[in-house]
Amino acid sequence: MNYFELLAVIVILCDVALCAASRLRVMIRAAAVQGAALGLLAFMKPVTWEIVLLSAATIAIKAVLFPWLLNIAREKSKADEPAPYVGYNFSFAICAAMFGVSVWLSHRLDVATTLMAGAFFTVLAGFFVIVSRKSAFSQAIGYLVLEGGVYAFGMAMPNEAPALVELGLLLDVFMAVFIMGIMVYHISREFEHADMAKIAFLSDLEDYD
Amino acid sequence: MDIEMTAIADFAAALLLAPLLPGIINRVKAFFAGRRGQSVFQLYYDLRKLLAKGAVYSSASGFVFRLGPVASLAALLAALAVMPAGGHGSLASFDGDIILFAYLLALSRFVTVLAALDTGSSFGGMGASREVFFSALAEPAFFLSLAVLAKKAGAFSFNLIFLSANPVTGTPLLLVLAALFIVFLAENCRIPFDDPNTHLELTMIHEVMVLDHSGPDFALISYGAALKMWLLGAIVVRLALPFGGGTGGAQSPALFLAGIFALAIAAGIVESCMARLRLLKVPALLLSASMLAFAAFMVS
Amino acid sequence: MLLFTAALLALTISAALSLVFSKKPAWSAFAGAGGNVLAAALGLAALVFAGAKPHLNLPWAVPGGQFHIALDPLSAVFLAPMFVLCACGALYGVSYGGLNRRTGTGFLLYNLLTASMAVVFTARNAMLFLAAWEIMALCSFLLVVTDYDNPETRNAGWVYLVATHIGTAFIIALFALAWHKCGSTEFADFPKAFASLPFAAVALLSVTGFGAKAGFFPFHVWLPKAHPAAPSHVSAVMSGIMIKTGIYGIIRMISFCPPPPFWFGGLLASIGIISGVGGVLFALAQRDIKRSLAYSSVENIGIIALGLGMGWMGAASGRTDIAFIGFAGALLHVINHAFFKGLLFFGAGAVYHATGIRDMDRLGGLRRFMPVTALTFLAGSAAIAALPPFNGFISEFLIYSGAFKAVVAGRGAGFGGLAVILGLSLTGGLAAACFTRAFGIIFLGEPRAKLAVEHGEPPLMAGPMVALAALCLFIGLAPQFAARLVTEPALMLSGAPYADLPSRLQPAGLLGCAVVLLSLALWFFRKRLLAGRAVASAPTWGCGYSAPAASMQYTASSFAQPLVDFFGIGTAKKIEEPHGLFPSHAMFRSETPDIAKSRFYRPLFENIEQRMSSLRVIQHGNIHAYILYIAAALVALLVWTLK
Amino acid sequence: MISAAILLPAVAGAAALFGGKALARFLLKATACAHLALVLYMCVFPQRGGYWLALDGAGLLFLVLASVLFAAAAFYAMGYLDHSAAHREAHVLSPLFGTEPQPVFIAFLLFFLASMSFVCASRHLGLMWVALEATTLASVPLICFHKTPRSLEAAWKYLMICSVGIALALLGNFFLTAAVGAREVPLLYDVLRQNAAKLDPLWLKAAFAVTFIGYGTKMGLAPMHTWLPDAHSEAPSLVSALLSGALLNCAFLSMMRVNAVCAAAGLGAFSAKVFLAFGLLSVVVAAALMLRQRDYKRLLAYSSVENMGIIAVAAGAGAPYAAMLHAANHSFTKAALFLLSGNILRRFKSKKIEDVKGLVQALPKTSFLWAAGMLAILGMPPFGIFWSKFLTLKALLGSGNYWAAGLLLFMLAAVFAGVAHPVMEMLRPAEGQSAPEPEKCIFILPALLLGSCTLLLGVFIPAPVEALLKSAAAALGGG
Repeated sequence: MNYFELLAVIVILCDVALCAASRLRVMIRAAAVQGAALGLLAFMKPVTWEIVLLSAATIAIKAVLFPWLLNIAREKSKADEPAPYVGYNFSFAICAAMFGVSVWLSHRLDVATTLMAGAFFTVLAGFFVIVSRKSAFSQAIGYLVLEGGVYAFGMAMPNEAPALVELGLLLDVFMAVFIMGIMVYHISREFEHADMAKIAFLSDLEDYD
Repeated sequence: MDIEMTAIADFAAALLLAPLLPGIINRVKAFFAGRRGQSVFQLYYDLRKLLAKGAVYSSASGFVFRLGPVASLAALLAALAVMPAGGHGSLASFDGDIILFAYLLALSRFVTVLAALDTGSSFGGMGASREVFFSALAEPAFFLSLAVLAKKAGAFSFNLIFLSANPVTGTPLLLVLAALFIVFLAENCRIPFDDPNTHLELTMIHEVMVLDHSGPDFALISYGAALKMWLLGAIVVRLALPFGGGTGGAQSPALFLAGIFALAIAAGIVESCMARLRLLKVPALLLSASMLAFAAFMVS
Repeated sequence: MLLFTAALLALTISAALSLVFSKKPAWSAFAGAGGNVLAAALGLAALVFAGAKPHLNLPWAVPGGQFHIALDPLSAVFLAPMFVLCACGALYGVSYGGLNRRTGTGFLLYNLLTASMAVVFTARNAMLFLAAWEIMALCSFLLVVTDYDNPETRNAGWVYLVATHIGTAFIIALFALAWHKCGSTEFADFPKAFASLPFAAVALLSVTGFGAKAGFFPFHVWLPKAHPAAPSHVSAVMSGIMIKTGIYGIIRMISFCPPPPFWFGGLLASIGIISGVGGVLFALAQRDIKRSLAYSSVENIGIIALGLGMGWMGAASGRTDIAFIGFAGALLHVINHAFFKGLLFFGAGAVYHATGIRDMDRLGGLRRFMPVTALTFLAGSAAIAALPPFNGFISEFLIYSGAFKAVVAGRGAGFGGLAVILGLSLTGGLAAACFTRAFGIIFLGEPRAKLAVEHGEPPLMAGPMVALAALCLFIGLAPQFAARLVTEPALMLSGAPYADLPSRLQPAGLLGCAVVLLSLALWFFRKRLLAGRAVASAPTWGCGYSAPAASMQYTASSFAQPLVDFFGIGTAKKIEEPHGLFPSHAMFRSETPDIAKSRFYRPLFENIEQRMSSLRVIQHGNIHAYILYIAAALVALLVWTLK
Repeated sequence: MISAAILLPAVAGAAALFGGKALARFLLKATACAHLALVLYMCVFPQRGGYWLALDGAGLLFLVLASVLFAAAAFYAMGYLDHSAAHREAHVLSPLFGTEPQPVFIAFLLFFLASMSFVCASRHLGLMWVALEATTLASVPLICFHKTPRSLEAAWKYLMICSVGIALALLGNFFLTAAVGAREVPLLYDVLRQNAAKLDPLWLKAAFAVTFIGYGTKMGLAPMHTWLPDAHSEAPSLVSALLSGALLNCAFLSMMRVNAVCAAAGLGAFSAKVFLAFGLLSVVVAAALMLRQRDYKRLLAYSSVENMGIIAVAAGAGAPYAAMLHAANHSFTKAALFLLSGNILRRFKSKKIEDVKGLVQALPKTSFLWAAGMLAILGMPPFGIFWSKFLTLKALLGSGNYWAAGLLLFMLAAVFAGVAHPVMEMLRPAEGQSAPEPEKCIFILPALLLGSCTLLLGVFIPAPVEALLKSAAAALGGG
């Protein structure tokens, strides 16, 4: 049970917490912990100063900056969290199913390490959060988790990507969630709520004569 | 075209004797009705009287009304030139003259109908509409019969058909004759289709179209009608009598004249025994003519 | 070939000039019409003095494109009437359209239409053909919607644009197949491509694609909507020439194929019968003059199809002489129809220009006001009803002769010949009915409604009409000249060794002269008879009815009622019976919607639209579902990939 | 030189962000012209590619398209910004930056151009992914410039759906590295194509599938197209012109890069089938949604989905030249149409087709260009799209899938019928129409220039353009 196994398990546990969390604050804290764990995972590779720099940046962005930004946006919008499409208990069952699928998938692709299973599970969890939660905040967090999953998958690959690409990747994720935060702030101010299920004005559905 | 003297003689004979046919038909009807009836040459007297009279033209009519009778007679004369009406060859004979013959009859009908419409009266319109309706249905029957003749004779010109080596015989002959006889009655507006001497305009077809013509115009029209009867009668006669008999030689004119007068008598008999068909039943009769011709085509 | 390119240049330059002068309508009219007439002269000269193998081949940097045009006898048959009719149409259009701000664009489009049709008839490269084809469709669409204000015209324009577009889709598929098979877009290489393609595919694609433009019965729906909407000189050119591009397309494509089997001739003949009889029946049932003329174009296209069908049936059964006569009849009818249909549309245009009414039931007695139009319309009606002294009879006479020769030949071709005879005779009878009605109701009798008509027609309208009427009479009386134009292409198509067409038509022409001479003789005989006598004029005999009124005359719908009801083509009747002792108001109105549209196209398209708009539900606006779509697509694709 | 094409707009954007309104406007015009000049220079003198950045035929073609469109949009923006500033106070991100909205808008426009150039020039697939993600982020603030509720919703959907799609594409990239396996083969495009045979086919197919879905979302192929009609119809017209004209092409470019790797590894048949299936699905869905569409900007957006479907079909039918020609034609025509729709929206204040009456009297020049543009987008011959549709059909029929060709023709006819009717309704005359106000040439000229480009491609394709298209096709033709 070396440290990296532990970190992978932490990532998986955070996903479960995310899927089952009912309040936004819990989800933000879970995402922060997962960000930190992913940052530390960077040390799996042979340690060079680029790796150190990268993991420090990851931890700084995912564990510190995002939670702070999302909390500010959340307080300003004073929006209450609408009930998700899928009940909290039922989402536990879905979590289990998703974990089963990701383990089966990692065996099927004969890369059966816990990190690989964890990566697939995080990607699926990210999808689940985006699709099942109605509030724009949770969708932003869902995207963050999805991104983390893909990043973890990258970590699990034998050959490491060049540093420039990793940096670019991180910058993009940062910009994405940064703009999402601002957008959520404006939506909650404009619509007095951030419930994306109610905001569906752009549609071709009105019946024609 | 080497026009032998006999062809010209036949043409002249046709011109002279055509007005006799209506006279014979009226005489036969009178005989059946127990009356003495007017003289056979009555039409000649009428023509002479009319040609000597002035004319009254309706204020509503115009140039087409005056052109009607003239063009109609001209077309019939041209049709006569194509038809071997005297028992020998015709004045002009070429491949497809049967088509020209049919369309010359159509031309004379076309200008008569327009003349009727020019009078501006509802009766003229009524006659024109019915005439056009019945002739549209008679046309296919006539062409199908011509097709039968052409198929048998192996050629599509009147001379070659009538003088051909193997004329139409047996059942196809009967069927084609029946069809052509119905077309003869329809085109000349005889009893089953139209009553020539009725007084009720609402029932007339041909008569109401020529209602407004007077003087020389009416003379031309009546002479044209007689000529048309001669033309269509000639086809029926040349088919019915056993001419040529494979030798393709000339037939005696006397036999032909006897044949055509016999046809006139037959028409008179039919007219005396039948009443006019209801207007809606007439198309059925015309369609039956087409069926007969089609059956003949199948059989031969 | 130089003359022909000069003609094309004259057209395009005059088109540009008429646009440039659009501020001064008189100048643009002069430039446009003058350019068209000059081009016609040059074009006809090009046809007469065509060199040995005249063709022009310029590079054109478009994928597979090559500006390659050539003149051959088949194109000449279509080009000759085009130049004549377009020139007459240009002159007619000057006074019909009047001089206003639309004259400039009107002539721009008209000359471009003429030029594109000329290129369509001479194109030897698939890309050039398609480009000219679509420009022709675009120009004619823009001309159809000239009167953009009334919604009916817009709807007609829309139906026309969609119909031509669907038709062109089939042609594009045909050319794409051919290009793929023979690797080049030159028509010269197409025989190689069509040899390896199944004949049924090529035949069906070309008959559907070009048939939609020609107006064969099931595809004709746009024709009676578009032609009446267009200005008269445009509908004359559309009916006279543009629908012939469809016929030209079929002939050209089938000439590239190996000799077609018998069933193809049968197919065309049956299309001909359906189009012929159907077209003339609906022409009879219409009250609008131009709609009636448009339907009669469908009928005449049916007659041309009958001729072509006869030709291919003859060729398939080895009788090249029958084939020759069939093709000659069809090609001659292409020329004749261009002239008399153009004449009739000009007449209808003159009536509309003078009275502003197109509904025949409210016209009548116009011969007093418009003698020249009446006379020429009479000539046109006689010609279209195929009556002897005129040209319509000559081409139908040829098709009949072909059919009779087939009957004489017996066996398979015999039944084909019989069917052609049946179709032609029925169509001939009905056409006579239709056009006695049209001429009689419009020009004869008394005006059925108060018409504010000024006397006489502008010279620029009367001139083309008289010219076309004279042309119809000339071809009718002396058919040997037109026969010479048609002999070569018919020989090429039928493969007959040699045939003397002029001598076959000579007697028909002579007897036509006989009829004319006899009529003149009888006319003078009658005039001499009446010279000395009393000629009075009195009101028409109304069987003693005290107050005959003009509205009691037979109207167009009552004239056609017996025939239309006998054939039963879905006429909707609205009747308000008079009731009460002193009935005040009674009304009878009959309307005949197009049977193909109301029974086949409308339900079909509504069904398709219903089914397709049910797909709209996927765009409902909920973001969660949208992301589920992505997940579903991903899973589906992965499963399909990794299976 | 290539990196200059990317850095120039980026730096200008940053400067504009913190400079005043006047400086920002000047920077926009200057950068647009400079970028265009730079790109044309690179066309004439091909540049030697570096490790990270190089311009092959396809990259150059799409860079030229992006640059030309950006220049047109930039000049249109001059008039647009005066108009919108005077009419509507808009501040999206201003509270954070405390500056006028216009500089922010111009800054993000320039960032958008920079990111698109980055996509065209990047050799490394991972770097290309980063660039494409950057284009999304740069374009989100542009969409909700006017901060109406509908544009905010559109922007959020655009951001959310595209980010999820792009994340999948990243997953695809990592699948690609898995396909490379232990060997030290960097994800460089040319290197990958050279030793494509050595890649593990299973992972490569999985990588292609995932990247196809990812980049397909950005390209607007059905069923991932749902964001496109909302984003393109709610964005300001010059932004939707850039989105439709340039951005979709970049997504198509990245997809074709991965496709080329697959083709080099012998999986061409498999990828062609995927392209064909999704292409046809897009044409069908777009046709269904265009029938009886009541909003003319959404109509144009769905037409983009349809044309992207046609481009995918062309790529799937093995005719890269047709795909390139169609992409070029579509970019010019669609951009011109969106700019014109901006004029119509400004005059009639409504996107509903039935509210637009008497367009001919109100805006004579715009209505003429609008009609011509519509005819062009529907594929009438004098315009270029007719030829590319013809080539696509030829390729389809040639490769033997007749059913696909039949379905495509049927759908194109349905679209033609569906679009021709509302356009004719918009041009119908209206009684009591006020006198036509003078149309400023700044609003007409860009659309006119773009329209004449597609007319040029329709009438006569000049030799240099032909060469560029051929080299682009060859670069992506792959094996």
